[in-house]
Order: sequence, then structure tokens, then C-alpha cells
Amino acid sequence: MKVKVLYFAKLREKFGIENEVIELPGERAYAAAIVDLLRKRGEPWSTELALDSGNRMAVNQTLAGIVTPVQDGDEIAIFPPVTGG
Amino acid sequence: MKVKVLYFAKLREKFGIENEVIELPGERAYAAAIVDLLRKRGEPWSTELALDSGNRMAVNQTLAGIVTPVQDGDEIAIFPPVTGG
Amino acid sequence: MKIQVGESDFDPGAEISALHAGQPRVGAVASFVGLVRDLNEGDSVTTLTLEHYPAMTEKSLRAIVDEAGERWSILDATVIHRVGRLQPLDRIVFVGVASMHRGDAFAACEFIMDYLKTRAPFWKKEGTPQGERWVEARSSDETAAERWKG
Amino acid sequence: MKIQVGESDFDPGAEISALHAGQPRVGAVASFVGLVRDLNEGDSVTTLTLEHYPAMTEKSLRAIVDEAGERWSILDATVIHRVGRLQPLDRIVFVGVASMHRGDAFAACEFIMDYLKTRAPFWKKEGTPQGERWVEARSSDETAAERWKG
Repeated sequence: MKVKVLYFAKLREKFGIENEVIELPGERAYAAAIVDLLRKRGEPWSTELALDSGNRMAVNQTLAGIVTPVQDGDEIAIFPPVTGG
Repeated sequence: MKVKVLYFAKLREKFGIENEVIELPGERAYAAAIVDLLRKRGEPWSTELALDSGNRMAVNQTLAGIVTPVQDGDEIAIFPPVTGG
Repeated sequence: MKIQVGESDFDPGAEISALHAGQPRVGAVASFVGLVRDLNEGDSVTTLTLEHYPAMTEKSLRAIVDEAGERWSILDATVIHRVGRLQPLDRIVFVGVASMHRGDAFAACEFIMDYLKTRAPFWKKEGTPQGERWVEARSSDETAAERWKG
Repeated sequence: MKIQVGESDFDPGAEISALHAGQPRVGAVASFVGLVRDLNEGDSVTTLTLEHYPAMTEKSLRAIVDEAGERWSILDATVIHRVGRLQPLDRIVFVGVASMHRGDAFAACEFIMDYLKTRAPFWKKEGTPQGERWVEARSSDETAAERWKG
């Protein structure tokens, strides 16, 4: 399966990209699997996406948790806690 | 002692006056003494100023209770519960 | 602090701007506009006449805003209340509070409205097809004001 | 319902009017304006740049207003949020809620702001004399949003 991953704010700057398509084995996965995969890339991914980093995720433009299911074609966003308003 | 008494809203209409000066014996009194005196006038005073009528008072333009002291020259207002806003 | 009581209408946008224009410490303005509805207690309302106790009105509003300022961190506040004869759709009251952060602005604004409703000397008389009648105080307003105690 | 996200400024007075003009059932409009302050965490702020997640922003704001509408009796609501580069004194956000009675309007307006602060995909970057920095989320915002649960 292929999913599109978007980064915002500090993560976008640290990673130097706004979005990318990544490929995972299988037809379905938990959102956590994507973060696990990215974290294995080493720095700055491992630090910025550390388990205690406090980042949030959205799956298809809706706030999601690490056990939210994702499937081929989904849009996954990873970002720091929001600070609008 | 003489005090000025003002009536508002429904009380003003029922009594047919906006204000009057009334005289009480002594130099000081509780605000309740004024209402007692007015109530003795008979109708419509006795009904409109009945103990359970829910009316409010102000002494010198500040919300007051029946044990608020009043003295010569004070301005006493008697009115139904307020309904502004 | 701005307190205004009179027959003339007001401009909520201008009042909000006045609470923050040129004040870079203000991060939040909470405001409220109260309006005449065309229905009350199930009856249609064609006019609303507001009576007040002129010598006491501004004094009581000022005291309410002062109390809000003791309870919350506020930078400025405006209260405008109209009197006289109004119609459905007309504005009645404006309360605006400027503050550094939104929590103080919201709380102080709602507090001022709740206290105004139960402590400021205004009385409403409605004109309906059945004639005129004085609006009864609502116990829910007293309950709303009681919330702020203790 | 009106949801607007973009670079342009807005007119709070016009937005408030739009929430009640010609609507004689509306008795209350509670509103909030958020502004750029020139000081944050003790440092002076010269610019504020707002980034967002365009595909998600309006969707999340709409969901927040819908939830407010399930919790309180509201007649209409407007949320406007600016993005891009702002300066101290600039308006950032407007939330306005029209309702029959003030309790619903106040509660829904504050709820929408609290949820917007913790659930809508906006991020602030401050320019200070020491350089640029991303604004950290405040735990007080999370606490404010938690209040509405249960």
C-alpha cells in the first residue's frame, strides 16, 4: 500500500519536505506503523518523531490516534500540537 | 427625618407617581420602616408592597436590603426585579 | 472603561475596535450584543420600552465592571445599554471586554452580562397584540448570576 | 454557518450584524476577536506567521461548530481565521454565535474557541529580535478544552 504523508510547521522545516509518498507492506496498517517506519530513517526523523515528542496525526484530514487504521491511498498528516486562535 | 422615595416600572404605574418625599419619626431607620409605612396606606400600596412581592430597594442609588440604614435626606428607590440586558 | 446609557444605537464593530486599537497588549476581545426578539413567552412582541433609574444606572454598571476587574485580569471594558422605545431586531445592550488572554475576556464579559441582568436598574415593557405588559424577571437570570458566587 | 480561512482581514462589526440582521429570533450574539500581541513569553514579537493544513482546516472548523450546535441551542455561527504573515495589533480570529438566549451563545462561542485552539490545524511562528521560533502549545489551552468533556 502507498500513502501520502504530509508534514507541517516545525516538522516540515526539520525534514525539509512538505510531503512524500511512502510504501508499506500489506493492505492495511495502524497509523503507528507509518511513524515507526519514518523513525527508523535516523536523524532528524528519530528525534522529531520520538514516542514522547507529542506530535499529532490526522488520517484523511481528521484527527487520528496511533491505532487509527490506514489503507492504500490515504492522506496521513503528522504535525506538532496546534497553536492557532 | 425626611427621605425621597422613587418608584419604577410597574410600581410607578400602579401608584401613579414617580416619587415623593415622606417623613418618618426619628433620625435613622431601617429601609424596611419606609416600606412598612407605605404599606399601611391601603390599596394599591398594601398589595404591591406585600412582603412576598419580590420588590427590590436601593438606598442612595445602591442596591439595599431591608436592614440597610437610612437617614434624613437619603434617596430610597423601590422597584420590581430588574429586567434589563 | 466606557459606560453609556441612552436612546441612541451603537456600532458593535466600532466598540470592539476601540477596545484594542493601538493596544498591543490586548490579545482577546470578548463581546456580547443583546437584541429585541419578536417573540417572548410565546407571544409576538411589537415594541419594547426600556425604563431605567438614571441616577443609579451608570453607577451600578461601573460597580459591576469594577467587580469584574477584581476577579479577572482585564485591560478595558465597555458597557452600552439603550433605553426608550425599541423594536424587534434593535440592539439593546453591548458588553465588550479586552484582555491579554481569552479566558479572562470570556469570563468577565459573561459575568458583566449576568450581573447587569440582575443588578442594574432597567425594566422592560413589551407591546404585544394583547396590549402592554411588564416583562417578569426570569429565575434563570438569578441562577446565572448566582454561579459567580463563592 | 460561515467558515472562512484566508489571508484577508475581517470586519467584526459586519460579521456580528450578519449573524442577526433580519433574524428576529436572535436575542443574543456572543463573539470573540483574537489579536496579535507584541509580547509573548516575555519576548517582543514583531511578526506572526500562521501556517495551516488547507485540506483539513475548514473541515475541522465545521466539525467543531457542528459539535457546538449539538450541545447548545444556536441559530447561526461564524468562524474566520487568518493565515499568512501578521503583525502585532492584527486580528487573527473571529468567532461569533447567534442564539435566542445569551447562555447558549456564550457557551458555544467559548467552546468553539477552546476546540479551535486544540483541534484545528494552525501553527504559529513568531518573529522576535532573537530570530524566528515556533509557538509552543500551551497546556492551559488543553485544560480549557478538557473542561467541556463529561
